[in-house]
Amino acid sequence: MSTPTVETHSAALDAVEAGSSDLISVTFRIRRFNPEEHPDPVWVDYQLLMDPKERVLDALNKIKWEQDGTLTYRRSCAHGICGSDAMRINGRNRLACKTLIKDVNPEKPITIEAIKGLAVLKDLIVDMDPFFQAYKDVMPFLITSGNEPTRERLQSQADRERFDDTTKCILCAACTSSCPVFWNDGQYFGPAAIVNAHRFIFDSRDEGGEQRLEILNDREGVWRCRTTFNCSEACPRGIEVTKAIQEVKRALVTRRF
Amino acid sequence: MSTDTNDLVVPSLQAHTGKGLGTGNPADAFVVEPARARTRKTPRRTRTNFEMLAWLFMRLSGVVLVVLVLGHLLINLMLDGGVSRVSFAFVAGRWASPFWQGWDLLMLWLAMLHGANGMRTVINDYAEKDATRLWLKGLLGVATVFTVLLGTLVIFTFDPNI
Amino acid sequence: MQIHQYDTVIVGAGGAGMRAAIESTQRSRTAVLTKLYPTRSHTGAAQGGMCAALANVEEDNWEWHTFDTVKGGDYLVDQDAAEIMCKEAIDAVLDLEKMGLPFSRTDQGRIDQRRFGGHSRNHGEAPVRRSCYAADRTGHMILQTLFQNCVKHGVEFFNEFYVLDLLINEGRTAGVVAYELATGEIHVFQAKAVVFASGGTGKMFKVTSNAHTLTGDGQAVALRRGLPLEDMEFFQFHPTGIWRMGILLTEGARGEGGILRNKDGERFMERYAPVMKDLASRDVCSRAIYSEIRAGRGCGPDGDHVYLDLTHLPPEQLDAKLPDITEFARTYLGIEPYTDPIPIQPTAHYAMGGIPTNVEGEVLKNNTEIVPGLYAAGEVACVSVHGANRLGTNSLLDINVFGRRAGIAAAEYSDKHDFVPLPENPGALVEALVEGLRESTGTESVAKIRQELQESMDANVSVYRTGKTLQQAVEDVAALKERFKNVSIADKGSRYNTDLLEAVELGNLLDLAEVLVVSALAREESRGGHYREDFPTRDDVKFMQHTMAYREVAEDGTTSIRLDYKPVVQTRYQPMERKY
Amino acid sequence: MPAGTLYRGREGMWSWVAHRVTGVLIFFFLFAHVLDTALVRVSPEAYDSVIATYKIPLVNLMEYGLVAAILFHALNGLRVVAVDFWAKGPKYQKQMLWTVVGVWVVLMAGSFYPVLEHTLRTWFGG
Ligand SMILES: Cc1cc2nc3c(=O)[nH]c(=O)nc-3n(C[C@H](O)[C@H](O)[C@H](O)COP(=O)(O)OP(=O)(O)OC[C@H]3O[C@@H](n4cnc5c(N)ncnc54)[C@H](O)[C@@H]3O)c2cc1C
Ligand code: HEM
Ligand code: SF4
Ligand code: F3S
Ligand code: FES
Repeated sequence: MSTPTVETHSAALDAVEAGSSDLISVTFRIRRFNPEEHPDPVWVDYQLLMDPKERVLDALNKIKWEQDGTLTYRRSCAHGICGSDAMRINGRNRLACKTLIKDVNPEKPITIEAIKGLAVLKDLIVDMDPFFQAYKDVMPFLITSGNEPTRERLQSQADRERFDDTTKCILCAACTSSCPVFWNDGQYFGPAAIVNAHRFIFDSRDEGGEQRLEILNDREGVWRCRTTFNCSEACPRGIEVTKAIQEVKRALVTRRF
Repeated sequence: MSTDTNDLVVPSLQAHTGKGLGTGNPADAFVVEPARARTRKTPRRTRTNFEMLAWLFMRLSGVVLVVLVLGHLLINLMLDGGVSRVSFAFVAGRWASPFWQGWDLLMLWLAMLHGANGMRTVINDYAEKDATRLWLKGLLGVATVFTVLLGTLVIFTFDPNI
Repeated sequence: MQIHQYDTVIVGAGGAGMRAAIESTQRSRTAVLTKLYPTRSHTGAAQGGMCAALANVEEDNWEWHTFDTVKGGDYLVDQDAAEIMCKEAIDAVLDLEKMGLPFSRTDQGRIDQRRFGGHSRNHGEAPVRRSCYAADRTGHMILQTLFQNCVKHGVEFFNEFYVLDLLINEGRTAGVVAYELATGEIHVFQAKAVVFASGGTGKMFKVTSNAHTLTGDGQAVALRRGLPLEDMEFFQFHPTGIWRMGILLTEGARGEGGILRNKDGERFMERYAPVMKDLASRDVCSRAIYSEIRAGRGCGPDGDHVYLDLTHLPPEQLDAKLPDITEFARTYLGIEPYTDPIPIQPTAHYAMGGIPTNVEGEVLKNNTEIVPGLYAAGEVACVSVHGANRLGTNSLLDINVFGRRAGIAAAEYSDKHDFVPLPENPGALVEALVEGLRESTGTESVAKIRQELQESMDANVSVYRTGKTLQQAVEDVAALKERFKNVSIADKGSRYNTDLLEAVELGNLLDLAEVLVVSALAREESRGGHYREDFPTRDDVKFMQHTMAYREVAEDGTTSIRLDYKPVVQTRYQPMERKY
Repeated sequence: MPAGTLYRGREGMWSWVAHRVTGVLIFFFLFAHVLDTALVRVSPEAYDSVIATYKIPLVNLMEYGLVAAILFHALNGLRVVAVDFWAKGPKYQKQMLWTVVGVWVVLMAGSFYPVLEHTLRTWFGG
């Protein structure tokens, strides 16, 4: 068991351990908005010395802590599991805490702005209420009938696997706010709500599938999706969002799930 | 695109001094576009399968249209001489056969309905106000019905001997 | 200022808060105040699992679980509470499953279980499979499932409301005061019962697995209102945080067969814990790691870390059981855990101490008396089921068992009692706090003070402590508290003023750090997570008791920490030497 | 829309934009095309005179554009159908898109002469 592994180091590990102290100069171009001060948004440039292996969130923190305390954004876990900090980085939705500076071309100014389609309240903070309303509208909880069993409900590994992908959702809204249909029509349920409906529709223990399908059969439901795949590209949890939507559509057509 | 924002940038010193940003900066003209918010009233259940049927129709008609439209293009635009040979006589020759009559009729109906439904989607996506939406869809409906009827009439009542 | 009235108010919407809310909403008019959207709470970061003696895969029972918990806590555990927790663990897991939690399954379709540090069969014979899990996303699934059920029961949330004060009138709970982030408005919530479930305090350390938002607000508020804090010197350092970043790599990784290695590739835990090896309890592993580093067997150019080696595990197993943590290694380190060991170091992880409560979740105001109407549960509280060192998976258990109990108890209390009148000018303290910060023209920066606090804590109050380092920390914290009086903020606005709240949170961290270091300095023994190199053995004669720290305000307004002690509840288990 | 706030979508989004634009384009053309064809009911001369305009090089070029639009819309439409009905569709959407583009290029090259024959002859004789 105790075979030494140190000899098998890859270059990647060596590089990590050597630790890079080569700081590079990066410009962050942030779209700021504070209606208390000015009715319109502006772009503001910030110059920083950063280690390219740091996160974009580290850069925002650095700006807030060292240059401009008024910069406002949401963050909590700093490692991609709480869903607080979805924002548009170089034009694409990402989590700031899951995006390393080296991966977004620090040679040019890195643009940062709020996600699209939800009202911006201040700087990078948007109104999340419509997003959560859509989530609530799909009845995102286990629906069962009959008496509760004394022990756990049984579920085979295959049945558990069936909806594994969509249980990963952290409700960050990166998908919904990347969807062209949602930008144009905030009434559309949006991919995140559909993902969370999928989570239950395909759970073998759940009996509310019919109702949820009926909700998504609505004219603001799954049929509005134009398979543009922005949601799948944006999802920081790697959920195959478009696939989940497709499965819900097919379940509606065949009424089998 | 997010690349060229150079001329829209204010230096960070200027920003958020607490005195506002009335800098004459072109960026000041931006507005933050709020989405039409979901309200408690939503979802308005439609309780019909209309959207699903429309969606299915788009796919089915699309597949059939591939044959019909591409065949049509091939014959009219490409095969021996292409458009140069299209004329009244050419049309007359084709519509003499019920096969081509059927072909064109089916193509007309499918394409118009497919296209009209597609346009309906587009209107739904972009019309901001309910009223505009209604007007545009009304217009679309009238134009579609008119075109389909006119086209049908032409195919059926075509008289090669006028 | 707005005034609201609810029967029950719950502060915090993490696992403990939402578990309480589900119970309380069905019994009383309940409001949940939370500074984050519920699903942003740090319960979602928990990875490894939640232990319960379900015996789904091998023989097990709750008594063994209790023993492990007591032993893991180095006998500082209140054994009555541990018994309750381990007994109710089984229903707690089954309840979650019935609420829809997608646990990983066995071949028979039952909830699967895996090994976890410190959990053993038959009082320490061998590791046992007791941890119920959903891949390495157990906390995420718990948080989501609880939120889903809150949606189902129509729980009323006040999102992004920061509770900054607790109102006690006539010796009874009257409500809380909150600051609304969106508007800067101050809201008073009058309530018959209040449940604190506001989570941990990890942000006083630099290398930590905790979120930016874990700033101990609940503990600080209670302390300021004259309530004691229990056992704050016991802070857990998790052995496997990503080197320098502190991001957690679950103990489940070792439960699946992962191995700790030093620079020679040696499986060094064999020397420190011959039976449990890599699955010894966390304090033991963390100390072992630092011992290796000190002995010059650390890895890397500076020899300041060791490896968590998963390379001998089949990639399919990693993908199925540890998908998230392998992705962390790829994202943040750029290395491939299939083929490379992961550089790790101990990371500040969990506060064993907190607001003292009894097993119903009622908050104690001294060793024996409670504050009527006030409850606490989760990491903010100290029941104490974790004693001097929490076993892995026992916190998710704690939040579910005691969150539920507190929710029921609070709702029943508010059913039987009337509102206590609000004290005069209820928002005054918070207004003064907020306005003071907003108008301050000081020169100190929040970020700078916080950074110095974190650096001092990491250097002086970490896995190894001595009288000297703790004294240093006491002085550092005192100096920083002094400087904090002169702090100023850049954002003077009222809309989403996170700048202001970071300052408030730093104030809380400073107060709690003071309690922590003062309590630690006084505890001249080594027990669980608190290891004094100058007192390397456990001293059951003098210190088999809980620390109770009170904040005293002198006539001239200066404050100090007064320490008192509370006996440990022992039922079945007599203290023994702890070996793994 | 203000600069810098456009979304940098990837293949999926741009193919949808193209699909939508071509769809609308074709719809308007079809509308016009039915109207002009209806002239066969009026008189052969009227019809032939409209058809003559189709033979003007500029219009003929536009026809080539129309073919381009229809071909793209049709091929991509098949891709969309595959994405919707084939379980692996979403996974291979990018590959399918590049296939669509490939086939489209080939067909466009193949139809260059046949469609533009009239114009080419007018311009270059032969
Ligand atoms: C990375 C990581 C992994 C872990 N893994 C495990 C594991 O595998 N097994 C295990 O048993 N335990 C684990 N733990 C420990 C366990 O997850 C936590 O102790 C537990 O989730 C705490 O839950 P909580 O409900 O008390 O607090 P949290 O989930 O932290 O929630 C705190 C809540 O309080 C709110 N709040 C805070 N302050 C205020 C305020 N001033 N006003 C209003 N609201 C406020 C927040 O908004 C939040 O909703 C882990 C911890 C970490 C950090
Ligand atoms: C030639 C074969 C064709 C195929 C395979 C095809 C296929 C499709 C499909 C599958 C869609 C649905 C796209 C979606 O829901 O995201 C669609 C949309 C559309 N089609 Fe077609 N189509 C064809 C021909 C036509 C024709 C002839 C017209 C015009 C009359 C047309 C106009 C439209 C329009 C306007 C849309 C809506 C675009 C949108 O919503 O983005 N299509 N087509
Ligand atoms: S599906 Fe992905 S992108 Fe969408 S909310 Fe969930 S985690 Fe975020
Ligand atoms: S981005 Fe939107 S259109 Fe469909 S594939 Fe995703 S929901
Ligand atoms: S801060 Fe939690 S997801 Fe980024």
